Amino acid sequence: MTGQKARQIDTIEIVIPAKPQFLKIIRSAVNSICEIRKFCREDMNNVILAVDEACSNIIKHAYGKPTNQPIQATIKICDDRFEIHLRDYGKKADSNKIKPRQLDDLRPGGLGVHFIKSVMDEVVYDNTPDKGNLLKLVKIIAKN
Amino acid sequence: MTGQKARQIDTIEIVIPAKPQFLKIIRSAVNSICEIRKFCREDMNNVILAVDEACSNIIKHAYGKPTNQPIQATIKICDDRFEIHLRDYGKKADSNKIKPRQLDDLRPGGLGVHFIKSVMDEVVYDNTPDKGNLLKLVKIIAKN
Amino acid sequence: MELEVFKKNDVAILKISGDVDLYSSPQVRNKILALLAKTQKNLLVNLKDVSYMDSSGVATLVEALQLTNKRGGKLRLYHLGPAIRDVFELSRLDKVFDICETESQALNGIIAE
Amino acid sequence: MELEVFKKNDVAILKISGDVDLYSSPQVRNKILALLAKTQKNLLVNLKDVSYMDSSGVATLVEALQLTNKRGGKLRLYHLGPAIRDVFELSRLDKVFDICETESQALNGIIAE
Ligand SMILES: Nc1ncnc2c1ncn2[C@@H]1O[C@H](COP(=O)(O)OP(=O)(O)O)[C@@H](O)[C@H]1O
Ligand SMILES: Nc1ncnc2c1ncn2[C@@H]1O[C@H](COP(=O)(O)OP(=O)(O)O)[C@@H](O)[C@H]1O
Repeated sequence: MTGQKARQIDTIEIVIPAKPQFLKIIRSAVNSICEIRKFCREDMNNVILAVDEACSNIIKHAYGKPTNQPIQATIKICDDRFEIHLRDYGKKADSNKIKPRQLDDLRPGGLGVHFIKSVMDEVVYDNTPDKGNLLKLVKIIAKN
Repeated sequence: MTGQKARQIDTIEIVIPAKPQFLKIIRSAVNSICEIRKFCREDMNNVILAVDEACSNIIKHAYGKPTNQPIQATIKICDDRFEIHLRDYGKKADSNKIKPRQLDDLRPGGLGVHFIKSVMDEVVYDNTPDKGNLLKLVKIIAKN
Repeated sequence: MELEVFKKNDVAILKISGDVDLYSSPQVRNKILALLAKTQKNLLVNLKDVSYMDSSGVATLVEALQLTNKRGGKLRLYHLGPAIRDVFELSRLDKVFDICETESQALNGIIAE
Repeated sequence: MELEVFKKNDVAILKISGDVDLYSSPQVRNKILALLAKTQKNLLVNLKDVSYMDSSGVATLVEALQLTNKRGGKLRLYHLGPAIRDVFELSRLDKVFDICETESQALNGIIAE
Protein backbone atom coordinates (compact mmCIF):
# COMPACT_ATOMS: atom_id res chain seq x y z
CA MET A 1 0.00 0.00 0.00
CA THR A 2 3.02 2.27 -0.10
CA GLY A 3 3.07 2.57 -3.88
CA GLN A 4 1.55 5.83 -5.03
CA LYS A 5 -0.54 5.81 -8.13
CA ALA A 6 -0.27 9.09 -10.00
CA ARG A 7 -3.78 10.48 -9.74
CA GLN A 8 -5.26 11.91 -12.89
CA ILE A 9 -7.05 15.12 -12.08
CA ASP A 10 -9.18 16.81 -14.71
CA THR A 11 -10.60 20.26 -14.27
CA ILE A 12 -13.93 21.54 -15.59
CA GLU A 13 -14.98 25.17 -15.43
CA ILE A 14 -18.48 26.58 -15.68
CA VAL A 15 -19.39 30.24 -15.42
CA ILE A 16 -22.99 31.44 -15.27
CA PRO A 17 -24.55 34.83 -14.54
CA ALA A 18 -25.80 34.75 -10.92
CA LYS A 19 -29.47 34.23 -11.82
CA PRO A 20 -31.78 31.48 -10.56
CA GLN A 21 -32.78 30.24 -14.03
CA PHE A 22 -29.18 29.23 -14.77
CA LEU A 23 -28.67 27.05 -11.70
CA LYS A 24 -30.03 24.16 -13.75
CA ILE A 25 -27.00 24.38 -16.03
CA ILE A 26 -24.63 23.85 -13.11
CA ARG A 27 -26.79 21.02 -11.77
CA SER A 28 -26.83 19.18 -15.07
CA ALA A 29 -23.09 19.61 -15.58
CA VAL A 30 -22.45 18.27 -12.07
CA ASN A 31 -24.86 15.43 -12.81
CA SER A 32 -22.88 14.46 -15.93
CA ILE A 33 -19.61 14.60 -14.02
CA CYS A 34 -21.04 12.30 -11.34
CA GLU A 35 -22.24 9.91 -14.05
CA ILE A 36 -18.83 9.91 -15.72
CA ARG A 37 -17.25 9.04 -12.39
CA LYS A 38 -19.97 6.45 -11.69
CA PHE A 39 -20.99 7.89 -8.31
CA CYS A 40 -23.87 6.04 -6.68
CA ARG A 41 -27.30 7.68 -6.78
CA GLU A 42 -27.09 9.00 -3.24
CA ASP A 43 -23.64 10.59 -3.59
CA MET A 44 -24.74 12.10 -6.88
CA ASN A 45 -27.95 13.62 -5.48
CA ASN A 46 -26.11 14.92 -2.42
CA VAL A 47 -23.37 16.58 -4.43
CA ILE A 48 -25.89 18.19 -6.79
CA LEU A 49 -27.95 19.46 -3.84
CA ALA A 50 -24.96 20.96 -2.02
CA VAL A 51 -23.61 22.72 -5.10
CA ASP A 52 -27.05 24.08 -5.97
CA GLU A 53 -27.66 25.36 -2.44
CA ALA A 54 -24.26 27.03 -2.38
CA CYS A 55 -24.97 28.76 -5.71
CA SER A 56 -28.44 29.83 -4.50
CA ASN A 57 -26.80 31.40 -1.45
CA ILE A 58 -24.35 33.30 -3.63
CA ILE A 59 -27.31 34.82 -5.49
CA LYS A 60 -29.33 35.50 -2.30
CA HIS A 61 -26.61 36.58 0.11
CA ALA A 62 -23.32 37.44 -1.65
CA TYR A 63 -24.88 39.36 -4.54
CA GLY A 64 -28.15 40.01 -2.66
CA LYS A 65 -30.22 39.55 -5.83
CA PRO A 66 -30.06 38.10 -9.34
CA THR A 67 -27.33 39.87 -11.30
CA ASN A 68 -25.17 39.59 -14.40
CA GLN A 69 -22.11 39.12 -12.23
CA PRO A 70 -20.67 35.62 -12.40
CA ILE A 71 -20.72 32.47 -10.38
CA GLN A 72 -17.54 30.63 -11.35
CA ALA A 73 -17.48 26.92 -10.64
CA THR A 74 -14.22 24.98 -10.91
CA ILE A 75 -14.67 21.25 -10.55
CA LYS A 76 -11.80 18.85 -10.03
CA ILE A 77 -12.53 15.34 -11.18
CA CYS A 78 -10.76 12.51 -9.41
CA ASP A 79 -11.78 8.91 -8.77
CA ASP A 80 -12.16 9.21 -5.05
CA ARG A 81 -13.40 12.73 -4.45
CA PHE A 82 -15.55 15.47 -5.89
CA GLU A 83 -14.12 18.94 -5.33
CA ILE A 84 -15.73 22.18 -6.42
CA HIS A 85 -14.64 25.77 -5.89
CA LEU A 86 -17.32 28.43 -6.19
CA ARG A 87 -16.15 31.97 -6.73
CA ASP A 88 -18.27 35.10 -6.52
CA TYR A 89 -17.52 38.83 -6.62
CA GLY A 90 -20.28 39.89 -4.24
CA LYS A 91 -20.02 41.28 -0.77
CA LYS A 92 -17.72 39.48 1.64
CA ALA A 93 -19.40 36.84 3.73
CA ASP A 94 -19.35 37.18 7.50
CA SER A 95 -18.47 33.61 8.38
CA ASN A 96 -20.12 33.95 11.82
CA LYS A 97 -23.44 34.44 10.07
CA ILE A 98 -23.15 31.47 7.75
CA LYS A 99 -24.77 28.83 9.87
CA PRO A 100 -27.84 26.62 9.74
CA ARG A 101 -30.83 27.53 11.88
CA GLN A 102 -32.00 25.24 14.66
CA LEU A 103 -33.91 22.53 12.82
CA ASP A 104 -36.63 22.36 15.50
CA ASP A 105 -37.52 25.97 14.81
CA LEU A 106 -40.11 25.27 12.10
CA ARG A 107 -40.04 28.15 9.66
CA PRO A 108 -39.52 28.49 5.95
CA GLY A 109 -35.88 28.95 4.96
CA GLY A 110 -32.60 28.42 6.72
CA LEU A 111 -32.00 24.88 5.43
CA GLY A 112 -29.40 25.47 2.71
CA VAL A 113 -26.29 25.63 4.89
CA HIS A 114 -27.56 22.64 6.86
CA PHE A 115 -27.86 20.63 3.64
CA ILE A 116 -24.41 21.68 2.45
CA LYS A 117 -22.74 20.79 5.74
CA SER A 118 -24.67 17.53 6.12
CA VAL A 119 -23.71 16.08 2.78
CA MET A 120 -20.21 17.42 2.08
CA ASP A 121 -17.03 16.33 3.84
CA GLU A 122 -15.31 19.70 3.64
CA VAL A 123 -16.97 23.12 3.51
CA VAL A 124 -14.60 26.07 3.64
CA TYR A 125 -15.80 29.65 3.23
CA ASP A 126 -12.84 31.80 2.28
CA ASN A 127 -13.38 35.56 2.12
CA THR A 128 -9.72 36.46 1.76
CA PRO A 129 -9.64 36.82 -2.04
CA ASP A 130 -9.10 40.36 -3.30
CA LYS A 131 -12.72 40.59 -4.29
CA GLY A 132 -15.66 38.46 -3.24
CA ASN A 133 -15.64 34.97 -1.83
CA LEU A 134 -14.40 31.49 -2.53
CA LEU A 135 -16.26 28.46 -1.25
CA LYS A 136 -14.56 25.06 -1.35
CA LEU A 137 -16.70 21.96 -1.16
CA VAL A 138 -15.30 18.44 -1.05
CA LYS A 139 -17.07 15.11 -1.04
CA ILE A 140 -15.07 11.92 -0.52
CA ILE A 141 -16.48 9.16 -2.69
CA ALA A 142 -16.61 5.67 -1.24
CA LYS A 143 -15.18 3.01 -3.55
CA ASN A 144 -17.73 0.44 -4.61
CA MET B 1 -42.15 47.29 -35.87
CA THR B 2 -39.64 50.12 -35.55
CA GLY B 3 -39.44 49.97 -31.74
CA GLN B 4 -36.38 48.10 -30.58
CA LYS B 5 -36.64 45.90 -27.56
CA ALA B 6 -33.40 45.80 -25.61
CA ARG B 7 -32.29 42.20 -25.96
CA GLN B 8 -31.10 40.52 -22.83
CA ILE B 9 -28.03 38.47 -23.60
CA ASP B 10 -26.61 36.14 -20.99
CA THR B 11 -23.30 34.39 -21.39
CA ILE B 12 -22.38 30.93 -20.13
CA GLU B 13 -18.86 29.54 -20.24
CA ILE B 14 -17.80 25.92 -20.05
CA VAL B 15 -14.24 24.67 -20.25
CA ILE B 16 -13.38 20.98 -20.46
CA PRO B 17 -10.15 19.12 -21.16
CA ALA B 18 -10.27 17.96 -24.78
CA LYS B 19 -11.16 14.34 -23.99
CA PRO B 20 -14.08 12.32 -25.35
CA GLN B 21 -15.48 11.38 -21.93
CA PHE B 22 -16.16 15.04 -21.13
CA LEU B 23 -18.21 15.83 -24.24
CA LYS B 24 -21.28 14.70 -22.28
CA ILE B 25 -20.82 17.66 -19.92
CA ILE B 26 -21.05 20.12 -22.79
CA ARG B 27 -24.04 18.27 -24.25
CA SER B 28 -25.95 18.35 -20.97
CA ALA B 29 -25.18 22.02 -20.38
CA VAL B 30 -26.38 22.85 -23.90
CA ASN B 31 -29.45 20.70 -23.26
CA SER B 32 -30.29 22.71 -20.12
CA ILE B 33 -29.80 25.98 -21.95
CA CYS B 34 -32.17 24.84 -24.72
CA GLU B 35 -34.72 23.82 -22.08
CA ILE B 36 -34.43 27.18 -20.32
CA ARG B 37 -35.08 28.88 -23.64
CA LYS B 38 -37.88 26.45 -24.45
CA PHE B 39 -36.48 25.38 -27.82
CA CYS B 40 -38.55 22.71 -29.55
CA ARG B 41 -37.26 19.15 -29.49
CA GLU B 42 -35.85 19.30 -33.01
CA ASP B 43 -33.95 22.58 -32.54
CA MET B 44 -32.62 21.26 -29.26
CA ASN B 45 -31.39 17.97 -30.70
CA ASN B 46 -29.86 19.73 -33.69
CA VAL B 47 -27.97 22.25 -31.58
CA ILE B 48 -26.66 19.54 -29.24
CA LEU B 49 -25.53 17.43 -32.22
CA ALA B 50 -23.72 20.30 -33.94
CA VAL B 51 -21.91 21.41 -30.79
CA ASP B 52 -20.90 17.84 -29.98
CA GLU B 53 -19.61 17.18 -33.50
CA ALA B 54 -17.61 20.41 -33.46
CA CYS B 55 -16.03 19.46 -30.11
CA SER B 56 -15.28 15.94 -31.37
CA ASN B 57 -13.50 17.47 -34.36
CA ILE B 58 -11.41 19.68 -32.08
CA ILE B 59 -10.22 16.55 -30.26
CA LYS B 60 -9.68 14.55 -33.48
CA HIS B 61 -8.29 17.20 -35.80
CA ALA B 62 -7.15 20.35 -33.94
CA TYR B 63 -5.45 18.56 -31.05
CA GLY B 64 -5.09 15.29 -33.00
CA LYS B 65 -5.80 13.20 -29.89
CA PRO B 66 -7.31 13.42 -26.40
CA THR B 67 -5.33 15.93 -24.34
CA ASN B 68 -5.46 18.04 -21.21
CA GLN B 69 -5.59 21.18 -23.32
CA PRO B 70 -8.94 22.94 -23.18
CA ILE B 71 -12.04 23.23 -25.27
CA GLN B 72 -13.57 26.56 -24.25
CA ALA B 73 -17.25 26.99 -25.05
CA THR B 74 -18.88 30.40 -24.73
CA ILE B 75 -22.63 30.32 -25.19
CA LYS B 76 -24.73 33.42 -25.69
CA ILE B 77 -28.32 33.01 -24.61
CA CYS B 78 -30.94 35.07 -26.39
CA ASP B 79 -34.58 34.41 -27.12
CA ASP B 80 -34.25 34.10 -30.85
CA ARG B 81 -30.84 32.53 -31.40
CA PHE B 82 -28.36 30.10 -29.97
CA GLU B 83 -24.77 31.20 -30.43
CA ILE B 84 -21.70 29.28 -29.32
CA HIS B 85 -18.02 30.02 -29.75
CA LEU B 86 -15.64 27.09 -29.47
CA ARG B 87 -12.01 27.90 -28.82
CA ASP B 88 -9.10 25.50 -29.02
CA TYR B 89 -5.32 25.90 -28.82
CA GLY B 90 -4.47 23.09 -31.22
CA LYS B 91 -3.00 23.28 -34.69
CA LYS B 92 -4.50 25.80 -37.06
CA ALA B 93 -7.25 24.42 -39.24
CA ASP B 94 -6.84 24.52 -43.00
CA SER B 95 -10.29 25.76 -43.93
CA ASN B 96 -10.05 24.16 -47.38
CA LYS B 97 -9.91 20.77 -45.73
CA ILE B 98 -12.89 21.29 -43.46
CA LYS B 99 -15.62 19.98 -45.65
CA PRO B 100 -18.11 17.15 -45.65
CA ARG B 101 -17.45 14.13 -47.84
CA GLN B 102 -19.75 13.24 -50.70
CA LEU B 103 -22.68 11.56 -48.97
CA ASP B 104 -23.05 8.92 -51.68
CA ASP B 105 -19.55 7.68 -50.95
CA LEU B 106 -20.55 5.12 -48.33
CA ARG B 107 -17.73 4.85 -45.83
CA PRO B 108 -17.43 5.25 -42.10
CA GLY B 109 -16.65 8.82 -41.01
CA GLY B 110 -16.83 12.17 -42.70
CA LEU B 111 -20.32 13.08 -41.50
CA GLY B 112 -19.56 15.55 -38.69
CA VAL B 113 -19.05 18.68 -40.80
CA HIS B 114 -22.10 17.75 -42.87
CA PHE B 115 -24.20 17.56 -39.67
CA ILE B 116 -22.86 20.87 -38.38
CA LYS B 117 -23.50 22.70 -41.66
CA SER B 118 -26.92 21.09 -42.15
CA VAL B 119 -28.36 22.12 -38.81
CA MET B 120 -26.71 25.45 -38.00
CA ASP B 121 -27.45 28.76 -39.71
CA GLU B 122 -23.92 30.15 -39.42
CA VAL B 123 -20.70 28.15 -39.26
CA VAL B 124 -17.51 30.23 -39.26
CA TYR B 125 -14.08 28.68 -38.82
CA ASP B 126 -11.66 31.41 -37.75
CA ASN B 127 -8.00 30.50 -37.51
CA THR B 128 -6.74 34.06 -37.07
CA PRO B 129 -6.46 34.02 -33.25
CA ASP B 130 -2.91 34.19 -31.91
CA LYS B 131 -3.06 30.53 -31.00
CA GLY B 132 -5.43 27.83 -32.15
CA ASN B 133 -8.87 28.23 -33.64
CA LEU B 134 -12.24 29.79 -32.99
CA LEU B 135 -15.41 28.26 -34.38
CA LYS B 136 -18.62 30.27 -34.31
CA LEU B 137 -21.90 28.44 -34.59
CA VAL B 138 -25.28 30.17 -34.73
CA LYS B 139 -28.78 28.73 -34.85
CA ILE B 140 -31.74 31.02 -35.39
CA ILE B 141 -34.67 29.85 -33.29
CA ALA B 142 -38.11 30.10 -34.83
CA LYS B 143 -40.65 31.77 -32.55
CA ASN B 144 -43.50 29.49 -31.64
CA MET C 1 -41.38 23.01 -13.74
CA GLU C 2 -45.11 22.51 -14.28
CA LEU C 3 -48.07 22.88 -11.97
CA GLU C 4 -51.46 21.24 -12.37
CA VAL C 5 -54.47 21.49 -10.07
CA PHE C 6 -57.05 18.72 -9.77
CA LYS C 7 -60.13 18.40 -7.61
CA LYS C 8 -61.11 15.09 -6.07
CA ASN C 9 -64.36 15.13 -4.07
CA ASP C 10 -63.82 18.84 -3.44
CA VAL C 11 -60.24 18.39 -2.19
CA ALA C 12 -57.58 20.34 -4.10
CA ILE C 13 -54.62 18.37 -5.40
CA LEU C 14 -51.54 20.21 -6.61
CA LYS C 15 -49.33 18.16 -8.90
CA ILE C 16 -45.81 19.48 -9.32
CA SER C 17 -43.54 18.21 -12.13
CA GLY C 18 -39.90 18.93 -12.85
CA ASP C 19 -37.31 20.78 -10.78
CA VAL C 20 -38.29 22.85 -7.76
CA ASP C 21 -35.39 25.20 -7.13
CA LEU C 22 -34.67 28.87 -6.39
CA TYR C 23 -36.06 29.72 -9.83
CA SER C 24 -39.30 27.78 -9.76
CA SER C 25 -40.26 27.63 -6.07
CA PRO C 26 -41.76 31.16 -6.09
CA GLN C 27 -44.21 29.89 -8.73
CA VAL C 28 -45.13 26.96 -6.48
CA ARG C 29 -45.57 29.36 -3.56
CA ASN C 30 -47.87 31.66 -5.54
CA LYS C 31 -50.00 28.75 -6.68
CA ILE C 32 -50.34 27.38 -3.14
CA LEU C 33 -51.21 30.80 -1.70
CA ALA C 34 -53.85 31.27 -4.39
CA LEU C 35 -55.36 27.84 -3.70
CA LEU C 36 -55.47 28.40 0.04
CA ALA C 37 -56.94 31.89 -0.40
CA LYS C 38 -59.82 30.36 -2.34
CA THR C 39 -61.36 28.96 0.87
CA GLN C 40 -59.39 25.78 0.36
CA LYS C 41 -58.79 24.34 3.84
CA ASN C 42 -56.98 21.17 2.85
CA LEU C 43 -54.30 20.65 0.24
CA LEU C 44 -52.74 17.50 -1.18
CA VAL C 45 -49.46 17.78 -3.05
CA ASN C 46 -48.48 15.08 -5.55
CA LEU C 47 -44.68 15.01 -5.83
CA LYS C 48 -44.42 11.96 -8.11
CA ASP C 49 -42.89 13.79 -11.05
CA VAL C 50 -40.65 16.13 -9.09
CA SER C 51 -37.15 15.32 -10.27
CA TYR C 52 -35.32 17.71 -7.94
CA MET C 53 -36.16 19.76 -4.87
CA ASP C 54 -33.90 22.14 -2.98
CA SER C 55 -34.29 23.96 0.34
CA SER C 56 -36.40 26.71 -1.24
CA GLY C 57 -38.91 24.06 -2.31
CA VAL C 58 -38.94 22.57 1.17
CA ALA C 59 -39.35 26.09 2.63
CA THR C 60 -42.34 26.67 0.38
CA LEU C 61 -43.99 23.50 1.68
CA VAL C 62 -43.17 24.47 5.29
CA GLU C 63 -44.99 27.75 4.73
CA ALA C 64 -47.96 25.89 3.24
CA LEU C 65 -48.00 23.55 6.24
CA GLN C 66 -48.08 26.47 8.67
CA LEU C 67 -50.90 28.13 6.74
CA THR C 68 -53.08 25.03 6.61
CA ASN C 69 -52.39 24.29 10.29
CA LYS C 70 -53.46 27.82 11.23
CA ARG C 71 -56.74 27.33 9.39
CA GLY C 72 -57.39 23.94 10.95
CA GLY C 73 -56.83 22.24 7.61
CA LYS C 74 -54.46 19.53 6.47
CA LEU C 75 -51.48 19.52 4.10
CA ARG C 76 -50.43 16.12 2.82
CA LEU C 77 -47.58 15.18 0.51
CA TYR C 78 -47.57 11.94 -1.45
CA HIS C 79 -45.75 9.88 -4.08
CA LEU C 80 -42.26 11.09 -3.10
CA GLY C 81 -39.48 9.54 -5.16
CA PRO C 82 -36.25 8.50 -3.43
CA ALA C 83 -34.39 11.74 -4.20
CA ILE C 84 -37.20 13.89 -2.77
CA ARG C 85 -37.59 11.64 0.25
CA ASP C 86 -33.87 12.07 0.95
CA VAL C 87 -34.24 15.86 0.98
CA PHE C 88 -37.03 15.66 3.56
CA GLU C 89 -34.96 13.27 5.66
CA LEU C 90 -31.94 15.56 5.44
CA SER C 91 -34.08 18.44 6.67
CA ARG C 92 -35.51 16.18 9.40
CA LEU C 93 -38.95 17.32 8.32
CA ASP C 94 -40.06 13.83 7.28
CA LYS C 95 -41.67 13.54 10.71
CA VAL C 96 -43.20 17.01 10.65
CA PHE C 97 -44.97 16.61 7.32
CA ASP C 98 -47.82 14.20 6.72
CA ILE C 99 -46.22 12.10 3.99
CA CYS C 100 -48.34 9.42 2.29
CA GLU C 101 -47.53 6.74 -0.25
CA THR C 102 -50.57 6.98 -2.48
CA GLU C 103 -53.34 9.39 -3.39
CA SER C 104 -56.02 7.31 -1.70
CA GLN C 105 -53.98 7.29 1.52
CA ALA C 106 -53.59 11.04 1.23
CA LEU C 107 -57.34 11.48 0.71
CA ASN C 108 -58.18 9.19 3.63
CA GLY C 109 -59.98 11.00 6.46
CA ILE C 110 -60.07 14.27 4.54
CA ILE C 111 -62.94 13.32 2.26
CA ALA C 112 -64.81 11.56 5.08
CA GLU C 113 -64.88 14.74 7.21
CA MET D 1 -23.49 3.52 -22.55
CA GLU D 2 -24.35 -0.15 -22.12
CA LEU D 3 -24.22 -3.10 -24.50
CA GLU D 4 -26.18 -6.33 -24.22
CA VAL D 5 -26.17 -9.28 -26.58
CA PHE D 6 -29.16 -11.58 -26.99
CA LYS D 7 -29.75 -14.56 -29.24
CA LYS D 8 -33.08 -15.18 -30.88
CA ASN D 9 -33.32 -18.36 -32.95
CA ASP D 10 -29.56 -18.16 -33.49
CA VAL D 11 -29.63 -14.54 -34.68
CA ALA D 12 -27.47 -12.14 -32.65
CA ILE D 13 -29.19 -9.03 -31.32
CA LEU D 14 -27.09 -6.17 -30.00
CA LYS D 15 -28.99 -3.83 -27.69
CA ILE D 16 -27.33 -0.45 -27.17
CA SER D 17 -28.45 1.86 -24.32
CA GLY D 18 -27.40 5.41 -23.51
CA ASP D 19 -25.26 7.84 -25.48
CA VAL D 20 -23.23 6.74 -28.49
CA ASP D 21 -20.59 9.41 -28.99
CA LEU D 22 -16.86 9.78 -29.65
CA TYR D 23 -16.23 8.27 -26.22
CA SER D 24 -18.46 5.22 -26.41
CA SER D 25 -18.64 4.35 -30.11
CA PRO D 26 -15.25 2.53 -30.05
CA GLN D 27 -16.81 0.15 -27.51
CA VAL D 28 -19.75 -0.42 -29.85
CA ARG D 29 -17.34 -1.04 -32.73
CA ASN D 30 -15.32 -3.59 -30.75
CA LYS D 31 -18.44 -5.46 -29.73
CA ILE D 32 -19.76 -5.57 -33.29
CA LEU D 33 -16.41 -6.74 -34.69
CA ALA D 34 -16.25 -9.47 -32.03
CA LEU D 35 -19.79 -10.63 -32.85
CA LEU D 36 -19.17 -10.70 -36.58
CA ALA D 37 -15.84 -12.50 -36.10
CA LYS D 38 -17.68 -15.26 -34.27
CA THR D 39 -19.12 -16.59 -37.53
CA GLN D 40 -22.15 -14.37 -37.05
CA LYS D 41 -23.44 -13.55 -40.53
CA ASN D 42 -26.44 -11.45 -39.56
CA LEU D 43 -26.77 -8.81 -36.90
CA LEU D 44 -29.79 -6.99 -35.51
CA VAL D 45 -29.23 -3.79 -33.54
CA ASN D 46 -31.89 -2.61 -31.09
CA LEU D 47 -31.59 1.17 -30.72
CA LYS D 48 -34.66 1.66 -28.50
CA ASP D 49 -32.75 2.95 -25.48
CA VAL D 50 -30.17 5.00 -27.35
CA SER D 51 -30.67 8.54 -26.10
CA TYR D 52 -28.08 10.17 -28.33
CA MET D 53 -26.03 9.21 -31.39
CA ASP D 54 -23.41 11.27 -33.17
CA SER D 55 -21.56 10.78 -36.46
CA SER D 56 -19.08 8.40 -34.87
CA GLY D 57 -21.98 6.14 -33.90
CA VAL D 58 -23.37 6.31 -37.44
CA ALA D 59 -19.89 5.60 -38.82
CA THR D 60 -19.63 2.51 -36.64
CA LEU D 61 -22.91 1.20 -38.04
CA VAL D 62 -21.80 2.01 -41.62
CA GLU D 63 -18.71 -0.12 -41.02
CA ALA D 64 -20.88 -2.94 -39.64
CA LEU D 65 -23.15 -2.70 -42.70
CA GLN D 66 -20.19 -2.98 -45.06
CA LEU D 67 -18.85 -5.98 -43.17
CA THR D 68 -22.14 -7.87 -43.15
CA ASN D 69 -22.72 -7.03 -46.83
CA LYS D 70 -19.31 -8.40 -47.73
CA ARG D 71 -20.13 -11.67 -45.97
CA GLY D 72 -23.53 -11.95 -47.60
CA GLY D 73 -25.26 -11.31 -44.29
CA LYS D 74 -27.77 -8.72 -43.15
CA LEU D 75 -27.53 -5.81 -40.72
CA ARG D 76 -30.84 -4.47 -39.49
CA LEU D 77 -31.56 -1.61 -37.11
CA TYR D 78 -34.84 -1.31 -35.23
CA HIS D 79 -36.76 0.62 -32.61
CA LEU D 80 -35.22 4.01 -33.48
CA GLY D 81 -36.53 6.88 -31.38
CA PRO D 82 -37.24 10.24 -33.05
CA ALA D 83 -33.84 11.76 -32.18
CA ILE D 84 -31.94 8.79 -33.62
CA ARG D 85 -34.16 8.67 -36.69
CA ASP D 86 -33.35 12.36 -37.30
CA VAL D 87 -29.61 11.63 -37.25
CA PHE D 88 -30.03 8.93 -39.90
CA GLU D 89 -32.16 11.25 -42.00
CA LEU D 90 -29.60 14.04 -41.68
CA SER D 91 -26.90 11.66 -42.88
CA ARG D 92 -29.23 10.52 -45.69
CA LEU D 93 -28.45 6.96 -44.68
CA ASP D 94 -32.04 6.17 -43.72
CA LYS D 95 -32.41 4.65 -47.19
CA VAL D 96 -29.10 2.80 -47.11
CA PHE D 97 -29.74 1.02 -43.84
CA ASP D 98 -32.42 -1.60 -43.36
CA ILE D 99 -34.43 0.14 -40.63
CA CYS D 100 -37.34 -1.75 -39.04
CA GLU D 101 -39.98 -0.75 -36.54
CA THR D 102 -40.08 -3.86 -34.37
CA GLU D 103 -37.96 -6.84 -33.48
CA SER D 104 -40.24 -9.27 -35.27
CA GLN D 105 -40.01 -7.18 -38.45
CA ALA D 106 -36.24 -7.15 -38.07
CA LEU D 107 -36.17 -10.94 -37.64
CA ASN D 108 -38.45 -11.47 -40.62
CA GLY D 109 -36.74 -13.37 -43.44
CA ILE D 110 -33.56 -13.83 -41.47
CA ILE D 111 -34.83 -16.66 -39.33
CA ALA D 112 -36.69 -18.25 -42.23
CA GLU D 113 -33.50 -18.56 -44.29
N1 LIG E 1 -22.71 32.73 0.39
C1 LIG E 1 -23.13 33.40 1.50
N2 LIG E 1 -22.71 34.66 1.74
C2 LIG E 1 -23.11 35.33 2.84
N3 LIG E 1 -23.95 34.82 3.78
C3 LIG E 1 -24.40 33.57 3.61
C4 LIG E 1 -24.01 32.80 2.48
N4 LIG E 1 -24.61 31.59 2.56
C5 LIG E 1 -25.34 31.62 3.71
N5 LIG E 1 -25.21 32.79 4.35
C6 LIG E 1 -25.83 33.15 5.64
O1 LIG E 1 -26.21 31.96 6.32
C7 LIG E 1 -27.62 31.97 6.59
C8 LIG E 1 -28.21 30.58 6.46
O2 LIG E 1 -28.22 30.20 5.10
P1 LIG E 1 -29.21 29.08 4.59
O3 LIG E 1 -29.11 27.92 5.54
O4 LIG E 1 -28.88 28.76 3.19
O5 LIG E 1 -30.68 29.66 4.73
P2 LIG E 1 -31.37 30.90 4.01
O6 LIG E 1 -30.55 31.23 2.80
O7 LIG E 1 -32.72 30.38 3.66
O8 LIG E 1 -31.37 31.99 5.03
C9 LIG E 1 -28.21 32.97 5.62
O9 LIG E 1 -29.39 33.54 6.10
C10 LIG E 1 -27.08 33.98 5.48
O10 LIG E 1 -27.11 34.93 6.52
N1 LIG F 1 -11.71 21.44 -36.08
C1 LIG F 1 -11.09 20.99 -37.17
N2 LIG F 1 -9.79 21.29 -37.36
C2 LIG F 1 -9.14 20.84 -38.47
N3 LIG F 1 -9.71 20.09 -39.43
C3 LIG F 1 -10.99 19.76 -39.29
C4 LIG F 1 -11.75 20.19 -38.16
N4 LIG F 1 -13.00 19.70 -38.30
C5 LIG F 1 -13.04 19.01 -39.45
N5 LIG F 1 -11.82 19.04 -40.06
C6 LIG F 1 -11.49 18.42 -41.38
O1 LIG F 1 -12.71 18.16 -42.08
C7 LIG F 1 -12.83 16.75 -42.41
C8 LIG F 1 -14.28 16.32 -42.30
O2 LIG F 1 -14.68 16.30 -40.93
P1 LIG F 1 -15.92 15.43 -40.48
O3 LIG F 1 -17.02 15.64 -41.46
O4 LIG F 1 -16.21 15.73 -39.07
O5 LIG F 1 -15.46 13.91 -40.65
P2 LIG F 1 -14.31 13.08 -39.91
O6 LIG F 1 -13.94 13.84 -38.68
O7 LIG F 1 -14.97 11.77 -39.64
O8 LIG F 1 -13.21 13.00 -40.92
C9 LIG F 1 -11.91 16.05 -41.42
O9 LIG F 1 -11.45 14.82 -41.92
C10 LIG F 1 -10.80 17.08 -41.23
O10 LIG F 1 -9.85 16.98 -42.23
